[in-house]
Parts: sequence; structure tokens; C-alpha cells
Amino acid sequence: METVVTNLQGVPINHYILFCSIIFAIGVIGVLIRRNVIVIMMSVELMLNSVNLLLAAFSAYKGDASGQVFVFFVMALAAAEVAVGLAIIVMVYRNTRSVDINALSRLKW
Amino acid sequence: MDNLFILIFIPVVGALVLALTGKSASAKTLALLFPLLSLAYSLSFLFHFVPDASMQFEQQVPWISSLGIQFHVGIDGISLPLVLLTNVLVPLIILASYGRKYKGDFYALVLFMQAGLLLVFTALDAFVFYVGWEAALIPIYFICALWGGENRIRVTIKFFIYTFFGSLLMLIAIIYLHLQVPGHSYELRSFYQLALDAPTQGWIFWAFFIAFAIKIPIFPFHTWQPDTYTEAPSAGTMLLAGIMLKMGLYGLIRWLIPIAPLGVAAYGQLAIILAVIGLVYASIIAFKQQHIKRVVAYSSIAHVGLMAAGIFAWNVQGLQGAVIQMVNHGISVVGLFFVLDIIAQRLGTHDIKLTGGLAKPAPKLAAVFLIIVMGAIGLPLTNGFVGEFLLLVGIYNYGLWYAVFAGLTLILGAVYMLRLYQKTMLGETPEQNARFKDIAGTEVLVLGIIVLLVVGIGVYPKPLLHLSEAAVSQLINQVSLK
Amino acid sequence: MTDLIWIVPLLPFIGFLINGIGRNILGKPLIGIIGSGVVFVSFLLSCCLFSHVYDARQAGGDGAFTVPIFEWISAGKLSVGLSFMLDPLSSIMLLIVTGIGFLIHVYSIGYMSHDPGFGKFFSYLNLFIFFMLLLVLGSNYIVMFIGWEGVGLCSYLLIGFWYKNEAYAGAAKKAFVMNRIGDLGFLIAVFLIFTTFGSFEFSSIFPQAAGRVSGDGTLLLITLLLFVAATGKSAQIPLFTWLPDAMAGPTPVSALIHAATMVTAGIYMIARSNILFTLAPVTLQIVAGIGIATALLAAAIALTQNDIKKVLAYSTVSQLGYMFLGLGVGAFTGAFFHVLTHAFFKALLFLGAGSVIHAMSDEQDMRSMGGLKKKLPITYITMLIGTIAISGIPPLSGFFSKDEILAHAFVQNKVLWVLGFIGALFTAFYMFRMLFLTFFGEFRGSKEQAHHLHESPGSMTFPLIVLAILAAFGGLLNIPAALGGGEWLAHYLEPVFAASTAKTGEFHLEHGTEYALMAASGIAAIIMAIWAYGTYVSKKTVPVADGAERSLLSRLSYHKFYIDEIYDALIVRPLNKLSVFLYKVIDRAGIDGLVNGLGRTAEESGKGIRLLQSGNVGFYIFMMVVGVIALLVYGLIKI
Amino acid sequence: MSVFYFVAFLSIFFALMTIFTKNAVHSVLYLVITFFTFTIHYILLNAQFLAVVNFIVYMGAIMVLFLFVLMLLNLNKDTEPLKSNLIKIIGVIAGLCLVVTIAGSLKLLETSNPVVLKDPGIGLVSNLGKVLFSEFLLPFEISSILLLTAMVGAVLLAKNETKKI
Amino acid sequence: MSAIITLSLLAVLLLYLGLFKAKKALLPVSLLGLLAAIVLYSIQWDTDAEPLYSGMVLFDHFAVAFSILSLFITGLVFLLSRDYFDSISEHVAEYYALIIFSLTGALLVVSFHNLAMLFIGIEIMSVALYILVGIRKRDFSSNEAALKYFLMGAFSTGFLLFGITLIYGATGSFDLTEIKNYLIANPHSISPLFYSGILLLIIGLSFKVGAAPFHFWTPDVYEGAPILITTFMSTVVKTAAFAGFLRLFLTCFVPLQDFWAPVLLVITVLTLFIGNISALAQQSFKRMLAYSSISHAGYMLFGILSIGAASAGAIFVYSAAYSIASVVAFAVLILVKRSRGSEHFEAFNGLAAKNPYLAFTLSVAMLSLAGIPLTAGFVGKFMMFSGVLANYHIVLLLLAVLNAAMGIYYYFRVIVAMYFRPADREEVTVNANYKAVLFIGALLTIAIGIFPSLLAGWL
Repeated sequence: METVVTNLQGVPINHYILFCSIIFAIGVIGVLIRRNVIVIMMSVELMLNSVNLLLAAFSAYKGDASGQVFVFFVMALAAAEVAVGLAIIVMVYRNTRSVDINALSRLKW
Repeated sequence: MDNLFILIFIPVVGALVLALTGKSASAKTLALLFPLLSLAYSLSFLFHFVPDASMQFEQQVPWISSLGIQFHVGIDGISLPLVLLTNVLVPLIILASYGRKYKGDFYALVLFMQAGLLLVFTALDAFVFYVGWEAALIPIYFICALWGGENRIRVTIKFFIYTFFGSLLMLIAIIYLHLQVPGHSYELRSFYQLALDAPTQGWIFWAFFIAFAIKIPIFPFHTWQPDTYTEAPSAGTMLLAGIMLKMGLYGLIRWLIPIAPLGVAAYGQLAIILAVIGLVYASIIAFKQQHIKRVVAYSSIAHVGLMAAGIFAWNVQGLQGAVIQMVNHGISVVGLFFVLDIIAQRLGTHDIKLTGGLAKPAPKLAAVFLIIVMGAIGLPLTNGFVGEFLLLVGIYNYGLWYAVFAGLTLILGAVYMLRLYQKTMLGETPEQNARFKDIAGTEVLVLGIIVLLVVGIGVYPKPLLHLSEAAVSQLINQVSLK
Repeated sequence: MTDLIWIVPLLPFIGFLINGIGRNILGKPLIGIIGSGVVFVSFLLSCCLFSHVYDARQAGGDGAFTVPIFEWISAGKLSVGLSFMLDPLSSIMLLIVTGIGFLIHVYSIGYMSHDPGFGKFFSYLNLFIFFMLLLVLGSNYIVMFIGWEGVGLCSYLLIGFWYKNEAYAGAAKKAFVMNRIGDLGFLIAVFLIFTTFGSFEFSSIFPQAAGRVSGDGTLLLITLLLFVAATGKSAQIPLFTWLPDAMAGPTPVSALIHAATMVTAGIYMIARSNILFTLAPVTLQIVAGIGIATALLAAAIALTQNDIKKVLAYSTVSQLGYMFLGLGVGAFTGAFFHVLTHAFFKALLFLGAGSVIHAMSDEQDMRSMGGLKKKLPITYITMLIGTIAISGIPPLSGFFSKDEILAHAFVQNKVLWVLGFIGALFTAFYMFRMLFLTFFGEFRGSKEQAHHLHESPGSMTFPLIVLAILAAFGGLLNIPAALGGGEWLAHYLEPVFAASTAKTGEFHLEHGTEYALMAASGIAAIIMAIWAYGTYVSKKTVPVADGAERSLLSRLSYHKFYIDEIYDALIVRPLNKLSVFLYKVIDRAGIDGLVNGLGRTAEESGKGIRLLQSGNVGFYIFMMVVGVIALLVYGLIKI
Repeated sequence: MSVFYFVAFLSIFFALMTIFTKNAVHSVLYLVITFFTFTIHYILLNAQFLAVVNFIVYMGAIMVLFLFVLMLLNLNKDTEPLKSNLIKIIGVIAGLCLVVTIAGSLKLLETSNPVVLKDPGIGLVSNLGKVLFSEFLLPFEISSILLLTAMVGAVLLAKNETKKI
Repeated sequence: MSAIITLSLLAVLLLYLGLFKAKKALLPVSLLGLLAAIVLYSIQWDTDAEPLYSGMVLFDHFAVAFSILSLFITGLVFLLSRDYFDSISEHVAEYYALIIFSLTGALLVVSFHNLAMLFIGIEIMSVALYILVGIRKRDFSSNEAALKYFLMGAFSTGFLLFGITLIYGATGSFDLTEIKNYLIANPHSISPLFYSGILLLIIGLSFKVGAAPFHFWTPDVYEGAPILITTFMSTVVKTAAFAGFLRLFLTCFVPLQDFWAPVLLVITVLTLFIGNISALAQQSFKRMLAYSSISHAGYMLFGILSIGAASAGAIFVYSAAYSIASVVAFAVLILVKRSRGSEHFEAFNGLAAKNPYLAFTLSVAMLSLAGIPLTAGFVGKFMMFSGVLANYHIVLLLLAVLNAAMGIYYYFRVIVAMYFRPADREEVTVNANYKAVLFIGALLTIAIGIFPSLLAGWL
């Protein structure tokens, strides 16, 4: 295990950032192209996770633990958000029988 | 004894009292009481005023200390006539509105506006000036929009936005100047001491000029005015034309020109040209107006154009003329609008074609109207002449051709004013106008006072001129020294 | 004595106040007494003042007194005092104004006795006298201007006295506006004077001006502007058309204001400023040219007019033209002399015409008159005297004054003389035409009018008689040296015109030539009178009806050379059209449209921009992403 | 080294599958796999505790919640109305632009220092605990409010209201 | 800090009160709690501020002033809640608790000294709001608003987080002092991560304050949410978000002003124009207020754009003025909607004749929002303009002036409706709480307008 880990240390930090950016962007794309609210929420989770990974990477890069601690807070938020979000979705679904965001356009102009 | 704060706050207190007593029957009496008190008190200032160039009765307390704003007011020879004008006209206007069913709220607004006007005319701090400037605008908006004619809503909102836009430009200029003052103050005097470069003064000029030009109004910023004057209730029109537009002219004298002399040097000529164009333009338009108030509205544009031109000519005669003409125009225009109000009230129309022949049933009204008309067209021995004469001298000193064109007001003014008089008063009396009631009661009182002022100032203007003489000369010297 | 000079104008003013305020309370007799009384007292005072000046002149002084009352306007260096000046010129004008004014007041008591506006009329008349006195007495241009405008106001009020008639009110307005055009010239001239000489006071300006060279540009401008003012007030080309219309006013008004006093203010003003004009020879030529042109034009129009007052009105315009001709050729005394005599005979003629109209139950058309001499003997005789006087038939007053002007014209420019001579012929013809049509032949009016014909009451005939005497003998005041006269007036006025005389030199004309000129004009006038007699009495020609065919010249004359129509087409209507155009197109649609357009643009763009808020979350998020990308692109560039 | 790139490839692949799969349930499953690859990343970074938490919280709790809701609402069919292709393409392009701009503005294509674990022990529970309970005690406590809020809210919203509005 | 603890406990207490059906006690207890918090904060005023809890929070004057303002406004909102929540649901206690939670988040946002606190504060605030917006469960608008708000909020959280991460990546710390030190230590070799971090933070925070082009949620959510929640959102939450925004930039990013100022400039101008121009075309008073809140965000961004010693005071006064006026406006809207069932301008027709008091207070509020002198709104605008001019953004100010003039038009529409358009209507009944709030609101608006030193001296 140790060796595997040390082997991996050669990855430049830029590649981590790039990788996380790509995942982040995929999340954004997901939000943009899907109509199912739940999938959109999942895409948002993807975005949050990419940030988490980046935080961990920076934490390792800087040798500073606070980055990893921050990830906990993000996870707490993610949990809270998912709970609330799904509650909202359920509530909306009860009224509209749909989870399509395009159905939500009564409020406009 | 002569506390300017008290002078300014009498109307405020009056406004509050009236707003609270609201619909009580005594509102009318109360409404007259406070302005009369104010008038009486301002006489004390008149008696204690020493007609020299100094600023007198100064009062100063910190207001917003963190921003360097002082509540600083004072009176000199230029502001005193206007303070007096305000305090004389407001009671007259209130008296003039006695025939209408106004309640406490109306009078509260009038008094509140009076306070704003007094603030503008006495402010020595730019912030105070600006606050007074806007404080006078709100009540007049409500007066016009609440009690005005058919199109009042559209017209008044346009008026409000238009003037508000202008004053915001002024606000920018004020803040900018404030930032330039060492030690960041809003004091008028420290503004005077600034020596800014020409391009800066140029835009400062425009910022102030547009604000004032809209309020005065100077061509081509005038289009709100005829509409507003016609739609407003008569008391509103009187306030607007009689006092409010003097704010702009006063602003030119007190703020714009001394602060941005280089700006004036660069663009003052353009301003005069605009003023003179407006004068001729409005006069010609007034020829054929069918709405009686609109005739006077356009005439007012012409008259203030003359005053503005005289001010920009920036010499003793022009300025003195402007100061006295501000007073005169206030008096005359209030008289004119009151007469037109009486006519419109009794006939139920503003259409010049439907009036006519009123001199027979109402000879007193006709006589008074004639005197006021003569005052408005500047006949010698009426107040209008003194002002117009000095203004034309001032403009003449600036340039012959300006005076020639500005002088057209003599001719054109006679044309539209006499047309108005002829169409309303003269000619065969139509049947429906035969039972027109002549003026009586408060109407006689108001018009009588106005006529007395018209003739009195015309015959013996010297005391009034004397008030402002030293202050005007001093201001001119101060600017020319820069 | 001269300290009390302010009482002279004050009295009529008090009369104005009393009559104005008490017009409905005081009875007609009382109003009449007060109105005439104050003027009469003024007249008496004026006589005293005149004698005072006269004494001073006799003593060899210049007879000028300046009496300051109070400082009126002051602003910087500019200071205007209300102060009066009494000198030979103004002392005579004082007498004319108060004297003739008094007579006309008296006349009015009778003439206006049935009018409901009796009190108003007298108050206006008094006010007029007040302003006229200010004009005459002012020791500076500003006080003169006050009077100048004030008489304009009274003219307006009195022309429109019968305001119920829309046309009369219009005529009043026209008079006022045309006067105002001149007034603007006056005012600007005054500014020029002030900047040039630093004062408005005559006593300060004229000596300074005398030091200037002839042909000075500033003086040229000043005098031109002053002349513009004079054309307005004294009804010269191009501003004369108001005067005939002014006949809308009651006849005493026409006599007093539009014949004897106010309209001569322009001549008075130029005579007063004679030194300025003398130093501006170009202006003088223009004055002369305009004067003679007006004289001829008005005379030509008068030839065919049928309204008795219109004839007199055009005759007034014509005579005023003569006066300007006199001024223009440097005959200041002559011009002023003509003012004097004209005041007598024209007032007389107007009052006489008024008497006729009164008798004819307000009929003014001469075609309906005729044969009145038996019914109105006093009127007839007095008017005959007036007619002879105005026609320049010796030895009545008009002959002398007109002759003096023509003599000067002859010296200056023969053409002017010829034209003036022709004008004199016209004058004689139309005046006698008027006389004959009115008083000779058969009565042509209706039965009813015939029934009512009567001589006017004493209050009306008395002024007629007094004026007839004056018209007959006024010429004695300045009998030319050629006729062995003492030229009293010329001597009396000498100090007033002294500076001008010094510049131009003494007027000189061979006695022989002068006799010839006199004879020519006198005889010619008599011939014209006879011709008129032949036409209108012997042949009993009556002018044709309005619609009838006329020859070209006659048509031009009858329609006043279409000048009113030309003004209407060239000035009034374009201005009115311009007014509507400016209002509807430029002001409402243009400027206001722009302002409203800005507002509407904002509102419309609001309607557009709010569509961005489509309600679709996907779109919102897409926009956000676009925003994010934009920001990051900025970062890409910037870092 | 190449392990990182391999896992990164897998992550991206499954992330893409997540968002492009039509069936929502499949999406959830792909997301679970994606998160699993993330766990591997954490291990590679020597952040063992995070790896464990990630595994439990995300793959365990959150994903199950998603699945649960999907099933509850009976949305496990292929019925999701898809956006038009045009919007999809625009979305993808926008996403790609986002990547490019992020990468560009972060200067990611320039060479940079490799990750060197200065302190290999920071990812351990004990070390993290020290930091969390000393330096980050306050936010830790405060996040309880966040969770409490979410709890109250979720209950409030999801509960069937008896009262009529 | 004790105030925050008090509030957290208060919220829990309220939940328990709800459990024991002590409905009557809810409002007094909440108000007492708020009062206690205000008192606790006030005590802190004079103490020297030091970062507490390992540099997590800093209760300096800035924090205390904004906290007291937030507490005060929340108090007003609570006063308005009488009879309001009852009509929505039985679970009134939870609503109170959620609002208090959200308030707690806001208080953290204004006093953070570590990005972690900022993040958690914002999220507490937002998550509570996601729920509150949706509490009208049967109401489609409320549902839609909640879902939109949630989705977009979560989405923007991603950017905020990304930004924080990049800042962390560049500096190695979440502590504001550390970040500032990093900038001071490396003035010429700042990592590109840092720049992008700032941009992403701007995006995240712009979303929270509702600045264009990240404002799209605002109109819809404000319209869909229950009025009282909209009130809370547009006042307390917006104020707190701005305070946080300003605090972050004021403490850390001032040295890089040249970099981010142009971005904010564009955002400001866009926000002003979009907010104002869209507001012109609105028919619903509520939606108009939503757009107006966007435009006010534009004005408040001036404070950040011209960042300096005076910015804090300016934003404080501005947000106080704006919040008070908004509370009054929404209060009247609640009453009008209750009596007429509509939020449109027409619903206000003729109000002045029947309810002069309501009409007057609403007019004062509108004048304040429009920035007319002698009202608090003017003082706020004045200070903003002063700040901007001090940085010589004259052109920007000209645009602002244009917008202010447009603002008059839509603010005055309601005044026009109330005073100048007659309509048959009945008198709206106003209970004592509403009267009190309206009175306090109008009074404060005018008092601050006349004596700005009341507030301007705080910061």
C-alpha cells in the first residue's frame, strides 16, 4: 500500500485540477441537458464531489489538513441539501405529478 | 430674534398640524395662519437686514457630521427678495384657493412645499440646497396629481421624472465638488474657492445647467411645463410658476455661475442663445393656444427665458433685473393664473373660444386682469417693466443682437397677452357668459394685493433693488476675480 | 415755481383715480367736472410754467429747468431718476396737451353723455393726459419712455373703448402691438445711448453728442432706432396702418390722441433729440424720405375714402408725414410749428366730424350725408375753417407751417419739394371733397336720420369755436420773415435747436423764391378746392358704392393699396402658421415626442427584456453558465 | 502514476454515463460507480478517512436516498422527457467551453509541481480529528444547525398537510 | 457569539413550544429572544474585536452593526407574522424556528472570518429558505419557487465552493488574515488559481445577492414565495449576503481591485438596467418589488465597486433604508392581498381614500426606495454615489442617474394607484402589529432621512 501511494506522488497538481474541472463541467452539462429534477440534483452532487476531491488534493499538496476538514462540511451540506431537495421534489410531485423542470414555468416575466 | 431655523420650521410645523387635524373645518383658517405668521416673521428679517453684500442671519449646526454636512443657512440681498416672495405668495395662493373645497391635506402640502422653497433660497450648504430642492418637488407633485385635471397622472409623473433626473445630475456635480474641496465640505463658500480646470468646470456646468434648465424651464427642456401647468390645479400652477421655477433661476445665480465660471465662459453663450430661442419660440407658440392656461404657460417660458439670458449675461444690470423680475414674475403670474382660474371655474371651460365678453358682466375682474396683463407685458409703471428693462440692459451689455432678439418679447408678449385679454374679456358677451359673477370677497382681496404689488413695485422699485444691489455687485466681482 | 411742476401730471392722475374708482358712484356731471377740471387746473399751471420759461427766454436765458423727483431704478452704474425738464419745447407741448386736452374733455361731456362707460372714459382720458405729460416733461429718455408706452396703453384702452365690438378690440390690439415694435427700437436706442454717453439724461447726452463728428456710426444707429420708434408712434411707413383702424375709438379720442397729441410724440422726440439727428445726415435723409412717402401714400388713400373719420385719419397720417419731412430737411422749428397748427385744426376737424356723427346718429359714411350746413351751422363754419387751414390756403395757420417745411425742403432737395407740393394738392382736394360731401348738396341719409338732425350742445360747440379761432390764427405764432413776421416761435425755441443750427448753419432762402413757393402752393390749393367744388357740388357726384367697378388707381386707393392685406399675408398669417407649426410639429411631436419617446423606449425595452425571464430553469441556468464563461474568459485574458 | 490517470479516465467515463443515460435509475447507478472511483482517488491521496466517509455517506446514504425517492415516485421508467438535441448540443458546448476557460484561466496546461505529500499523516483520522475539534470546532458545531434545519425542513415539507389552505 | 447561541437555543425552544401546542407563546418568545440577541450584541459593541474560535468569527463593529440590523428587521417580520402563518399551516413553530435558523446563518455570514464559516453560514441561510419558500405546500407558485430556488441555489453553491477551493489551493488556508497575508507577501507572484477563485466567488455571491446575470431566480422566487418569506428574503438575507460579500472583499481582495473591479462594473451596470427596465413593465406589485430588489442590488454593488473605508457605512445605511422600506411595502401588500386577493397594482386603487394611514406609510416607503430626499433611501443612495464618485466613475454614475429616474416611474405607480385612481373598495382592516410595524417603518425612514447621523455614524 505504501509503495502504491508513493508511486502516485508524481502526478502534477495541475492534472488534479484539470481532472476535477472536467468532472465539474460534466456536472454542469448534466444540469444543462437534463429535465429530470432528480438527475439534475445528481449532477449537482457530481459538481460538489469534484470540488471535494480538489480540496483533498490541495490539502495533500499543501500538507495542510484543513482542506480535508472542509470536505466534511461540504458533505454535511450535501446531505442537508439532498434531504431538503428531495423533500421539495416529493412535495412538488404530489402537486404536479411530474419531475420535469420544464413543467415549472408558471412564474415568469 | 431673527432665527432662520424658526422661519423655515414655521411652515413645517404648520404642515404637520394641518396633516394631523386633517378634515377639520378650521383647516382653512389654520392654513392661512401659519403662512401669515411666516410672513410676519420674515418682515422682521427685512427690517433687520442691512443691505450690504454680506451674508446675514447665518445659522449653522452640524447635520451629518460623518459626511461633513452642515445645516447652514443664511440670507443675503439675493435671497431675501425670494424669501419674501415666497412668504407673500403662499398666503395669497392659499387665500386664492379658498373658493375650492380643499382640506387640511392640501394645505399641509402647500406649507411643506413652502418650507422646501425657503430652504432652497437660504441654503449655504450644497446638501441642504439639494434636500430643499427635492423637498419642494414632492408636495407639488402630490398637489398636481391629486387635484389636477384629466391627464394629470401621466403629465405629473413625466414632470416628476424629468425634474428628478435633472436634479440627480446636479447631485452628482455637488458630490464631485465636495470631493474636490480640501477637507471635504459641502459649504457654498468652499465651493466658491475651488479652482478647477476648464474641462471639469465644463461638465459641472452642464450638470447644474440641465438641472436648472429643466426646472426653469429653458428651451428645449421645457416640454413638461405647458402640460403640467395646464393639468395642475390652479394653486399648483401658481406655486409652480410663481415660486418654484425661481429655484432654478436662483440656482443659476447662487450656484452654477460662481462655481463654474470657466464653464460659463465656455458654454454661457450657448445658454443665452437657448434662453433667447426659447423666448421667441414660446412667444410665437403662445399666439395660437386654445387653452387659456397654456397661453400663460408658454408666456412663462418666454419670461423666464429672458431672465435666464439676463443672468448669463452676468452683469449688475442683468442680475439685478433677474432678481427683481423673479419677484415680479411671481406676482404677475400668480395673478394671471388666479384670474384664469376664476374664469375657468365659473365658466367650466378652459377653451379660449368659449370665454369672451366677460368685461361686461365682470368689470372689476376685467380691470384687475388688465393691470396684471400690463404688468406681464412690461408696461412702464408696472413691475414688469423695471425687471425687463434691467434685464434687457444687461443682455444688451452682453451683445446687441441678443438684446434685439430678447427685446422681441416686448412685441410678442403684447401680441399673445392682449389676444388672451381680448378673447376672454372683450367682444360680445355670449349668452352663457352673461350671468358671470364678478369677483368678490377673498378674490378681491387677493387680486387687490397683487395689483397693489404690480403697481407699487412698478412705481417705486428702488427699495427692492436696493436690497440686492450690494450682494449682486459683490458676487459679480468675486466671479470676475477668478 | 418750477418745483411744483410735478403737480401738473399729478392732477390728471388724481382725476384718473377718482373717476376710475368712483365711476359707478359719482354722477355723470360730477365726473365730467372732475375730469375736465383737473386738466383745466393743469392747463392753468402750464400757463404759469410757460410764462416762467417765457420770462427766462426774454431775459436771455435758455429757459431750461430740470426738476428731479426721486431716483427710480438703480443698478450698478445705471441710474434712472424720475425727473422733469421744462424748456421752451416742453412748455409749448404742455400747453397743447393740457389746453387741447381740456377742450376735448369738455367736448366729451357732451359727446359721451349717453354712453354707459362715461366714468371709465373720463378716467382713461385723464390717464392719457398724465402719461402724455410724463412723455413731454421727462428729462431723460426713460421717463419719456414711460410716457411713450403709457400713452400707447391709453390709446389701446380708448380705441377698444367699445370693447363689445370684436373688431374694435382687434384694432386696439393692432395699435398696441405696432406701437410696441417701435418701442423696441426706442429701448434699444436708449441702451445704445447709455453705453455711448453713460447717461439717460438729455442734459448730459446732448452736449456730449454735440462734440461728435457728423456721420458717426453709433449716432446713425441710435437715430435710426429712434426713428423706428417714431414711425410706430407717429404712424409712418411701415407702421402706419394702425392709425386708420384706431378710429374705432370714440371721436374725442381720435381728436386728442390720434391727431393732436400722442401721434406727434414721435416728432417731439426727434425734435428733442435734434442734435443726434443732425449729426446723422443719413438718418435725416431717411426720415425725410419716409416722411414724404407716407404723406403721399396716405393722401392718395384719403382721396377715395368714404368714412368721414377715415379721411381725417389718413389726412393725419399724411400731415405727420409732412412733419417728418420737415424734420428730415432740418426744419425742426417748422416741423414743430406744424405739430402746433395741426393740433389745432386736426382736433377741430375731428371734433367737427364727431359733431356730425353725433347729429347723424352715429353714421360715418359720407355718402349718406350731404347738405348739413344748414342744420349744423356752427359745425359747418368751424370745419370750414379747419379745412381751409389744413389745405394750406393763406392766411390760415396750416399755410404758414406747411410752407415753412416746404421751403426747407426746397432748399434741401427740389424733388422733395415737388413731391410735397403734390401732397399738398391731394390734401386740399380730399379735404374739400370731405367738406362738400358732408355739408353741401342734398341730404342723402335716411328719413329717421334727417328727423334727428340737430346742432350739438354747447359743451361740444364751445371747443369747436375755440379751436377754430386757434386754427385760424395759430399761424401768427411764426410768420416768416419774408412776410415781415417776427418768427416768434423760432426765436423762442432757439436754444432747443441751437446745437443743430450751429452744425448746419442758418437756414437761408431768397425772399423772392420764398414768395414764389408760397404763391404756388396757395394758389394750387385754391384750385384744388375749386375742382372739388366742381366735382362734388356742381356735378353732385357721389362716391360709388363699395362693390362698384373702379379704375385701377381708384381701386388701389380705395383699398388702401392693399397694405393691410399684404401685411396679413406676409407677416400675420405666416406667424400664425408658424405658431401652429411650432406647437404641433416642433414642440409636441418633436421635442416632447423625443422626451416621451425616451420614456416609451424604456417601457418597451422593459417589455422586451422581461421576456428573458422565461420561467424556464434550464434557460436560467444556461444564462448563468454563459455568465460564468464570460467571467472566466475575462480571467483568461487578464491573468 | 498511471493508476491515477486510469482511475481519472474511469471517473470521467462514468460521470458522462451518469448524465447521458436516459434512465434515471441507471444514472444513479453510474453515479455510484463514479463516486466509487472518487474513493479510490482519496486513497491515492492518502486521505483514508475521507475515502471511508465518502464511501459511506455518498454511496451509502445519499445514493440510496436518491434511489429511494426515484422508486417512491415510480420514476424508474424510460419516460423522462428528454430535452431536444439542440439544447443538448448547446449544453455540451457550453460545458466544454467551461472546461476550456477554467483550464485556461487556471493555466493548467503549464507545467507545475507534482503533488508531494509533505505530511503523509494528515489524512489519518487522528490528525483530522485534532484539526476538526480544535481549529474547526465552531463550524463543526454550527453545521449541526445546518443538519437540524434540513431535518426539520424535510419533515415539514414531506409530511402530508392535513389542513386546507 | 453568545447571541448566536441564544438564537440556536431559541429555535430549539420554539420547536418544543410547537410540540406542546403553545402557539400563543411563539411570537412573544421569538421577539424576546431577538431582543436578547440584540442586547447581547450591543454589549459587545465597545469591546475590542479579536477573531474568536481560532479565527473563525470576528465580532467587529461591522459584524455587530449588520447583526443588529438583521435582528431588528427579523423582529419586524415576526411582528407581521401574526395571523399569517396560521393561515398556511398548523406547524407554525417550525416556521418560526426555520426563520431563526436562517437568521443565524445570516449572522454568521456577517461575522465570518474564515471561508468555512462563510460557506456554512450561507448554506444555513439558504437551506432554511429553500424550505420556507415552499411552505405553501398546495400552492403551485410556492412549489415552483421552492424548486427553482433550490436547484439554482445548489448549482450556484458549486461555484462558490469551487472558488473557495481555488483560493485555498493558492493560499493554503481558509482564514481571511492568512489570505490577506498571502497577497501581501506575494504581490507579484499570485497564483492564477487565486484570480479564478475570486471570479468564482463573485459568481457565487452575485447569485446570493441577486445580481445579473445570476439574478434569474429572484423575480420568480420572490413572486412565488409567501409574501412574508419574500420580505425576509429580500431584506435580511440580501443584507447579510451583501455584508458577507463586502467583508470578504474588504478584508482580502482590496489589493487586486484592478483585476475584479471591471467585472463588478459590468455586473453592476447589467444589474441596474435589467432590474429597472424589467420593473417598468410589471403589472404585479410583488414582482415589481422583486425587480426593484435587483436594481437595489445594483446600487449596493456600488459600495463594493468603490471599495474603501466608507463602503461599509454606505452599504449599511443603504441596506437599512432598503430593508425598512421593503418591510413596509410588503406589509401593506399582505394587507391588500388579504382584502382584494390580488397583488397587482390595480388592487391598490383608491386605497388612500379608505386607508390613509396605509397609503401614507406605503408612499413613504416608495419614496425611500426611489431615493427621494428626507427619506432614508436618499441618504443611502447619496452615500453610494459619494463613494462611487470618489473613485471617479462618473459615467457609471450617469447610468445610475438614468436608472434612478426610471425607478421613479414604477415606484410611483403604486402611489398613483393609491391616491389618484378611484375605486370602489372597502376599508382594509389592519391589526395592531401591522400598525406598529408600519409606524416604525415610516418613522424610521423619515427619521434616518432627516438625521442620517443616527445610522451613518455607526460604521
